[in-house]
Amino acid sequence: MRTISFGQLWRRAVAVAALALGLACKREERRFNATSPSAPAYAAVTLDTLQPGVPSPELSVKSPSEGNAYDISQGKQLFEQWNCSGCHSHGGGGMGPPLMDNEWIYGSSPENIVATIVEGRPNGMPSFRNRITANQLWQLAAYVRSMSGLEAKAPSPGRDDDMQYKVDEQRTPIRTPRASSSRNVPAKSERP
Amino acid sequence: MSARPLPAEHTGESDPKSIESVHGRLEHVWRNGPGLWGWLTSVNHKSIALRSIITAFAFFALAGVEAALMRAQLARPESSLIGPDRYNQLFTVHGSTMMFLFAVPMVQSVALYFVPIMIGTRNVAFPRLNAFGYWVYLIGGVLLYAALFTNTGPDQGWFSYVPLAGPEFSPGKRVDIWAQMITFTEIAAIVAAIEVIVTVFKQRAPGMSLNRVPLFVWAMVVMSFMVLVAMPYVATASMMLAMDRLIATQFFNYAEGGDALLWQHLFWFFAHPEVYIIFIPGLGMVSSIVATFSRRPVFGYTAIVLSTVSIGFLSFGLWVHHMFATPLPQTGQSFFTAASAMIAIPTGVTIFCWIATIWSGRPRFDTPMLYVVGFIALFTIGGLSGLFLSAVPVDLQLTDTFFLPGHIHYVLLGGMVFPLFGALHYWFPKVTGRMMSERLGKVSFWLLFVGVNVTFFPQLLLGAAGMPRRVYTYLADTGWGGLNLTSSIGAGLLAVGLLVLVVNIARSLAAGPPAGADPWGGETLEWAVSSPAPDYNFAYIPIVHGRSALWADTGDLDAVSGLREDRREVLQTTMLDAEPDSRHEHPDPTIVPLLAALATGVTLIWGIFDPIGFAVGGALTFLALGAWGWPQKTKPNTHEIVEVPK
Amino acid sequence: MTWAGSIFDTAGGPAERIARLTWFLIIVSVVTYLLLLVATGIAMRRARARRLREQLADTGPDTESRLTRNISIAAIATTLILLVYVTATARTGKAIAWPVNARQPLTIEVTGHQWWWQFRYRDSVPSNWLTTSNELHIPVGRPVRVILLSNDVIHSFWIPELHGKQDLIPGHRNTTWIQADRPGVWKARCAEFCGHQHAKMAFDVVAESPARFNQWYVSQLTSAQPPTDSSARRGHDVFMQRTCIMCHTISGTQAGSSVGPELTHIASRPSIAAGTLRNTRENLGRWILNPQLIKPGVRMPPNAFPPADMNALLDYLETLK
Amino acid sequence: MIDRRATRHIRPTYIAARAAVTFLALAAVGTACTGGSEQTAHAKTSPPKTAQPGTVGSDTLVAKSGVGAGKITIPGAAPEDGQWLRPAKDYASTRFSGLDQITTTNASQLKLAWSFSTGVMRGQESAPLVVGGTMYVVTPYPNILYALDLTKPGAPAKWKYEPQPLAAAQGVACCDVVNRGAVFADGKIFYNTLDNQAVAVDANTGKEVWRAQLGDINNGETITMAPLVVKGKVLVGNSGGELGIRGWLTALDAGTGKIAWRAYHTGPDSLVLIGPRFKPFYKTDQGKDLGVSSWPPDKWKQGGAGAWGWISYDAALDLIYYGTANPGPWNPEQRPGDNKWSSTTFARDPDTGEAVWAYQVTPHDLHDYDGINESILLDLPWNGQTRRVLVRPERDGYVYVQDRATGEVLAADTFGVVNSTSGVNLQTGRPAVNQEKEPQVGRVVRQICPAAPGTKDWQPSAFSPRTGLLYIPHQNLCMDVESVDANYIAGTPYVGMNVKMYAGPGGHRGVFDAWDPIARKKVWSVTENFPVWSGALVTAGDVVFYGTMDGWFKALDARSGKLLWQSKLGSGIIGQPVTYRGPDGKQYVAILAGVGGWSGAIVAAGIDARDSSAALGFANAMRDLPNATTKGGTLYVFGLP
Repeated sequence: MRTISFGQLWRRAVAVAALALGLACKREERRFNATSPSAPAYAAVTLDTLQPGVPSPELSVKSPSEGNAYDISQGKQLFEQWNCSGCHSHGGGGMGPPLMDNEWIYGSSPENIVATIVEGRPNGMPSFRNRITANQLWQLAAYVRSMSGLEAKAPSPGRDDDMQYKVDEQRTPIRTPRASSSRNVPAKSERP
Repeated sequence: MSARPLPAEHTGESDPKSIESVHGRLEHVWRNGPGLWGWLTSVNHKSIALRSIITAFAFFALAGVEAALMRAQLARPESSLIGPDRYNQLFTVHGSTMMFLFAVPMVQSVALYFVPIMIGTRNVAFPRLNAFGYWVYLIGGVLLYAALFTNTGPDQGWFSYVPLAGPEFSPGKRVDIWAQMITFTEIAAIVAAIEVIVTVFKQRAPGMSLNRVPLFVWAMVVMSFMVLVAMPYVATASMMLAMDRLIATQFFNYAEGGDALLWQHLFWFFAHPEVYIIFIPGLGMVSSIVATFSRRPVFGYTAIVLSTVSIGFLSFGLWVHHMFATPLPQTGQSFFTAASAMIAIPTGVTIFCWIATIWSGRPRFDTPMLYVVGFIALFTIGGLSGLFLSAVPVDLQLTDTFFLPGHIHYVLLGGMVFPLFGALHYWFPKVTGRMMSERLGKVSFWLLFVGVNVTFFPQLLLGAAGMPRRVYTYLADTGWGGLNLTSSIGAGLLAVGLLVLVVNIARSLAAGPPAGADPWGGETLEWAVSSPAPDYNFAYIPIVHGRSALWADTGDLDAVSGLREDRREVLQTTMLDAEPDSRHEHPDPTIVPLLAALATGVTLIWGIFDPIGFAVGGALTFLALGAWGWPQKTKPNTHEIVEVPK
Repeated sequence: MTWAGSIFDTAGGPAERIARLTWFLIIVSVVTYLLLLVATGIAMRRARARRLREQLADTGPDTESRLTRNISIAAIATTLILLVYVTATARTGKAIAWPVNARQPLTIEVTGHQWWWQFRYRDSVPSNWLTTSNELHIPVGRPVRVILLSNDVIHSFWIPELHGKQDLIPGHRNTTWIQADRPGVWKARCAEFCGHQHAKMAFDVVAESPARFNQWYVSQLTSAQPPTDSSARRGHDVFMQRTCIMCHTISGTQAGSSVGPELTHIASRPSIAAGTLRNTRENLGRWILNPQLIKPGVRMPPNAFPPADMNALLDYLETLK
Repeated sequence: MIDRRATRHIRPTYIAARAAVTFLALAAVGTACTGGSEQTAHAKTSPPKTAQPGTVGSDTLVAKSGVGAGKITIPGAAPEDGQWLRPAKDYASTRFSGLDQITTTNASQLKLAWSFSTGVMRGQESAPLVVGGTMYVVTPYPNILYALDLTKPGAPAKWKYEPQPLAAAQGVACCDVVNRGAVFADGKIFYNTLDNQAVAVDANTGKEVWRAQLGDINNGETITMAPLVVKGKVLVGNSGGELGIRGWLTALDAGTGKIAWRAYHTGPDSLVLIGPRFKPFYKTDQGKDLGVSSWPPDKWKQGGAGAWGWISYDAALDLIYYGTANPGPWNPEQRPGDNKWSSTTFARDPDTGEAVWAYQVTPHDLHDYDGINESILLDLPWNGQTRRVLVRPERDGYVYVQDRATGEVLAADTFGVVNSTSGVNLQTGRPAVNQEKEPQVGRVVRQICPAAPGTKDWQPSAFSPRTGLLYIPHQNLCMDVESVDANYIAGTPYVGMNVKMYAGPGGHRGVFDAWDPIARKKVWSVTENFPVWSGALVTAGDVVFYGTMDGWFKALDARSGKLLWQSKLGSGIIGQPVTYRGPDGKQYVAILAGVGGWSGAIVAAGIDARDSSAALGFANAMRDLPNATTKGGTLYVFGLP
């Protein structure tokens, strides 16, 4: 019986599989040796969309941790261990505003979140300037975005080995961000 | 006494092409379709088994490359050849490939190739299920290696302990891909086990009662039953792990009442029988080789069969010796020391019987027999090093050190790979019709034998020296550099040995001397057919009168006639005494198994990324299996009398 | 300090008993293995002799019965050896169990983290509970009960010179015990795969006389004194105002986080980075500048401090005796 | 001859395949539809009850009043002057007013006299003061002080004083940026700001007299308590147990604002002002430097034990009584030992601050049971003789009756569902801790009652000598907890516990009890849907007032608990009701409405309750509060027509 040579079929299968999963490699990459510049390139970040004259084009500072599963999970561990969960709880808020809803007072893009962490905010957000390296800032920003579903599903974290206080980020539906005025927005009615 | 060849017309020697002759008609009915479509739709047990053997060897080679890379990294202390992340992927995929993509599929493929011929039937019991099993196995293997090549390989160890493998400490999809690969390979293993059991119990040649079944077939049946009992555990455990990671179930979340030890119990309850699933077929192969090359039936047939069965049962009672360092009650652990010691008795008896066979036989030490002696030498070191690990106090010092890889490789290389290479040299002529070169065979054997010892004995010593396992590097002042370098050199030797083996195979395929039906004068039925065996194996199903089918001194083999020649028919016999029972029509080549496998693949792979994948994939699989089970229009039924000469 | 620690250089009761059982098993294995090789050798030599004499395979009834007899003898011998083996194992197991009537045992809680060790010495008076990292001091001759805890993944606590390993499993409260019969400094290590830096997750074990142990214990209990000289004071500010404050504890100062190892008496420790580097100024500097080069994947980020700050920080850390 | 059985054409594969297909389909559909069911197996949120008025509890006896009615006297009781000079009304903290114009008969005609919006929409926990013709109101952050002229119709604001505290203080205020009120003494109004300042304002002109900075928000300290002025000293305590502060009580000279003395609640005896006069009643409270030896080394420096609750003063014994807050961090395994002096009741000399006795109510606190609740000073008949006692409905669920002079615990009886302890041993003074309910690191311990806010939190109870009953507004909550290792980073929370609260047995989350301190049991009890987070007020007219978190301000018959009158205010009520005689000689009742505090944080801070551990676990118990009330900040004054 005539068979096409097995090796040739095998090679083709591997090539196809590599292509299909090519995109996965960035998502699953473990970035270790990210040398940390002293100040991340968030300085050129604008907060408000209202700009005199013609608004200048959206400046996108690519966050290296965007969509990277390892970085987001590191961000989650740092969020717990550096007491962010003390004020923001696990996204529901407490002393600090909730982070899993779609109201963003100081911007929802990674660089805005990094700016908020570094500079601090007037109503009680401490400033972590010089206390957190740039790479960890991007990791924290990526995790904070995943709390309201702004990160892709696959790299977002699943449940953690603790009390199950909420649906994990992987299955949190995306909530399109909405700039909101200030803390005293009307109370959230019971979510369905 | 030499084997008595079947009468000419039985062996299909006369002109096979012509439609008039029996073989021409059977060949026309039983052959695979032409070209790629024929390849994809084939349901012939030999073509699927051969394809599966080649795939398993390919994965063996890939895992070998991974092992070589790991030994290169560990050759020198603090070497920066491979980083921790890549190294963790390498040792996880090496372990997973060897266990799930090489060992179990290989022994099952060898079973699926030779068991039907050895018991004198034309095809395996569920041919389409056989094809489905291969495709699912292939998809699982491709999935794992696609992940490894895109830097998404699993990195949590082939045993995947929770909580490291849990959702919190293994971000991303790496462990999910590993868990689904387990599900694929388990489906394939269970499917193959069902086929072997049903084939052996329902389609033996008339007269081959249970006490005349060849030892090789006994080993394969025991292995299949163990697969049926053990594999569902890991399939369940990997599904539980995938669910914990994807839809937040709490099986292993100790905070909400789950338990990390639950995974270890479930996994090792599967994994210990798994290493015996891999080792018992080795016994079968050694029995076949020892019998043929000692020119006498294996001594103590009943003893070996009972030992094999008792090993099968006992292997389910030992799993906790993998977990002696966990907080389990002391008395419970000593129970498992006793159980682990008990399993050494049947193993010992089997080895003593082989030595007795050689002792009272007239052995010819060709390459297969050399591999058997190599097996006895290496496997015994593995078994004895196992004694150290089943003694709780000593295990507390040696578990999770490099003593473990030493022990594993002595047992698995000694217990399975050496018998496998012996079987390769033994049955290569039957599969390809060409002899392998004895000279290259011996060279590759000695390279491999020395290579195993030089690679893995230092690892036993490293274990005693306190080197933990699964470390991507070690500090210079640990003093472990010398032994590691020796071990890496040994790995080089192994690589050269494997290369010589591959060269031997390639040269024999191209220009090996023709082998004829029975080059070694074996006792079992596969030597009664031509090499390679025709698609239908036997034109006339032989009747067996004794345990050594071909060495019985009656004249020509009696045979059963009367099976249809215009349709694919197989004779079914009763379970105990193999009395002819009924004729059963086998399905024609069909693409449906491939479609069902692809649907299963879509279900499981898409399910990793979105639970909706299970629903949609499930529907696809439903359709595919529906097509599989769709009743064919029955062909006109012509009854014919089937006489069997007394 | 060397990693000599093979399981045969014992320094404690349990390890010594295990080593004795190990030697017994080695002897039994070698003898069994030789017997087996001899049997196979004889079988092969007799077989070649028969082939030379062109005799047929000898399957006569008397050979069969003789072989059956030999095999049953071998099987019974195997069973006997295994019985001896199981009893020896059980006896050793009993011998290395926790001595119930131990006099005033020392109790230490060990918590495994991803890739470093935390030790907490218990005491009847809460203010004598000492917490240290990556360094375990024990008094010679006194049984030490070890409670094994983990909050992240499974690790394994193993000091080859003293006792077998025991796993630290999240959600379980595993215990083991060790006792040093002679003073010494050994390198203990994690023995269960726990992620990227499992390979470099070790700690130092220092067994010393009870007197020196108490002296060490008291000195470790004292908080860090505020630095006196200017460079150390500047190093203190760098520590308190840069990334270090987020992860490390120096009792006596504002730094109280236990994300990373506790550093109150880091200068008194033989090694740093969980037993990976010798505790020298140069190593400490290299480690702080970029830990990822030494232990890729470790949770400590690279810290690009300017040289002046780095030197001041090193001066400060060296005051933490 | 094989017998010619009909060749069976049944296809074994056909049957097996069909079974497999149906199984797979079922499995697929099954997994798909489970989707993300949120794990609320344990979050037993009670079905939101319709806001029907509180149902009177089952043990409504016909008894008109307590055993000691009329026989219990309040030490140092001054004649009723129709004013309200300090949140607790008198030094004995009885919140009993001698005015009797509003009686059980005419209470039903109460109607709104006037109202005033404070302009601040956070938790209004303070008590309005009435001095002469002026009412003084303090708002939550930014802590504005309003003076309202009662002589004019509609009580317009005369002046307002704005201390402008640091905005960042809001980031370290654990349980809403509240303030519990001011106090009037020698012509000045004293109160605290969130960023740890004590201010004195001239009562007439509203000019600042002095201002003293007492703590640092960078150490996590805030001040929310209402001060108390005793013998010319302003007593102020800090809060921040959840941020790793070191608790203290400071006395400032009322005239100059200089610090007279400061008593820390952890650390060596010299700083805790424990000296020769210190005679604690129980053995485990005796010993040297227990504030250091009962903590792991140096952990007392972040040991919490603030003093953000109520202070009482007994002029005869010349002792002030107050309690200290919970130890930090919540995770008990990080602080082995008794953790002295957290959750402790102190008796101190107001002039020197020297401790005379102390009783640690909850040694080695496991569940955040602060010991800051009010101690009501009474002289009541006990076993045949009149004992000078203090009665304190404690957060751990027991009503303690203690001898005021020695600290001996005479009685401790539960007034709510308690399973975290099984009784208080009166010989040793220590509660019998239920080991099953001890939090564990990494494992969820379930159904701990009472929850962290306790059976009664800060909301003050009231006592009427006429009925001899103690009126206790409190909650009925239980919780699941999981300890985690807390990391101390100054200025950030240092809690170490995941908490999830829910309604306790019975499904109702609030209770208003009338408790007889002599018979030591409830006389009548009213259940409410939401926790009763407002203070209580009882008057000589035998009317008792309290507010509910969904905005109902209620008046009940003090003897039988029957609802006399209620009015729906603009927002949930967590304030302290007061009553006074207006310039027109009529009796008025005033209450601040504005939901917030720890229980109302879900509304005040806009919490997203999909995270059931939000607001330290309270959000899970108050999921339906946003439907019942919105934020507010309005003062309501009611009077008879």
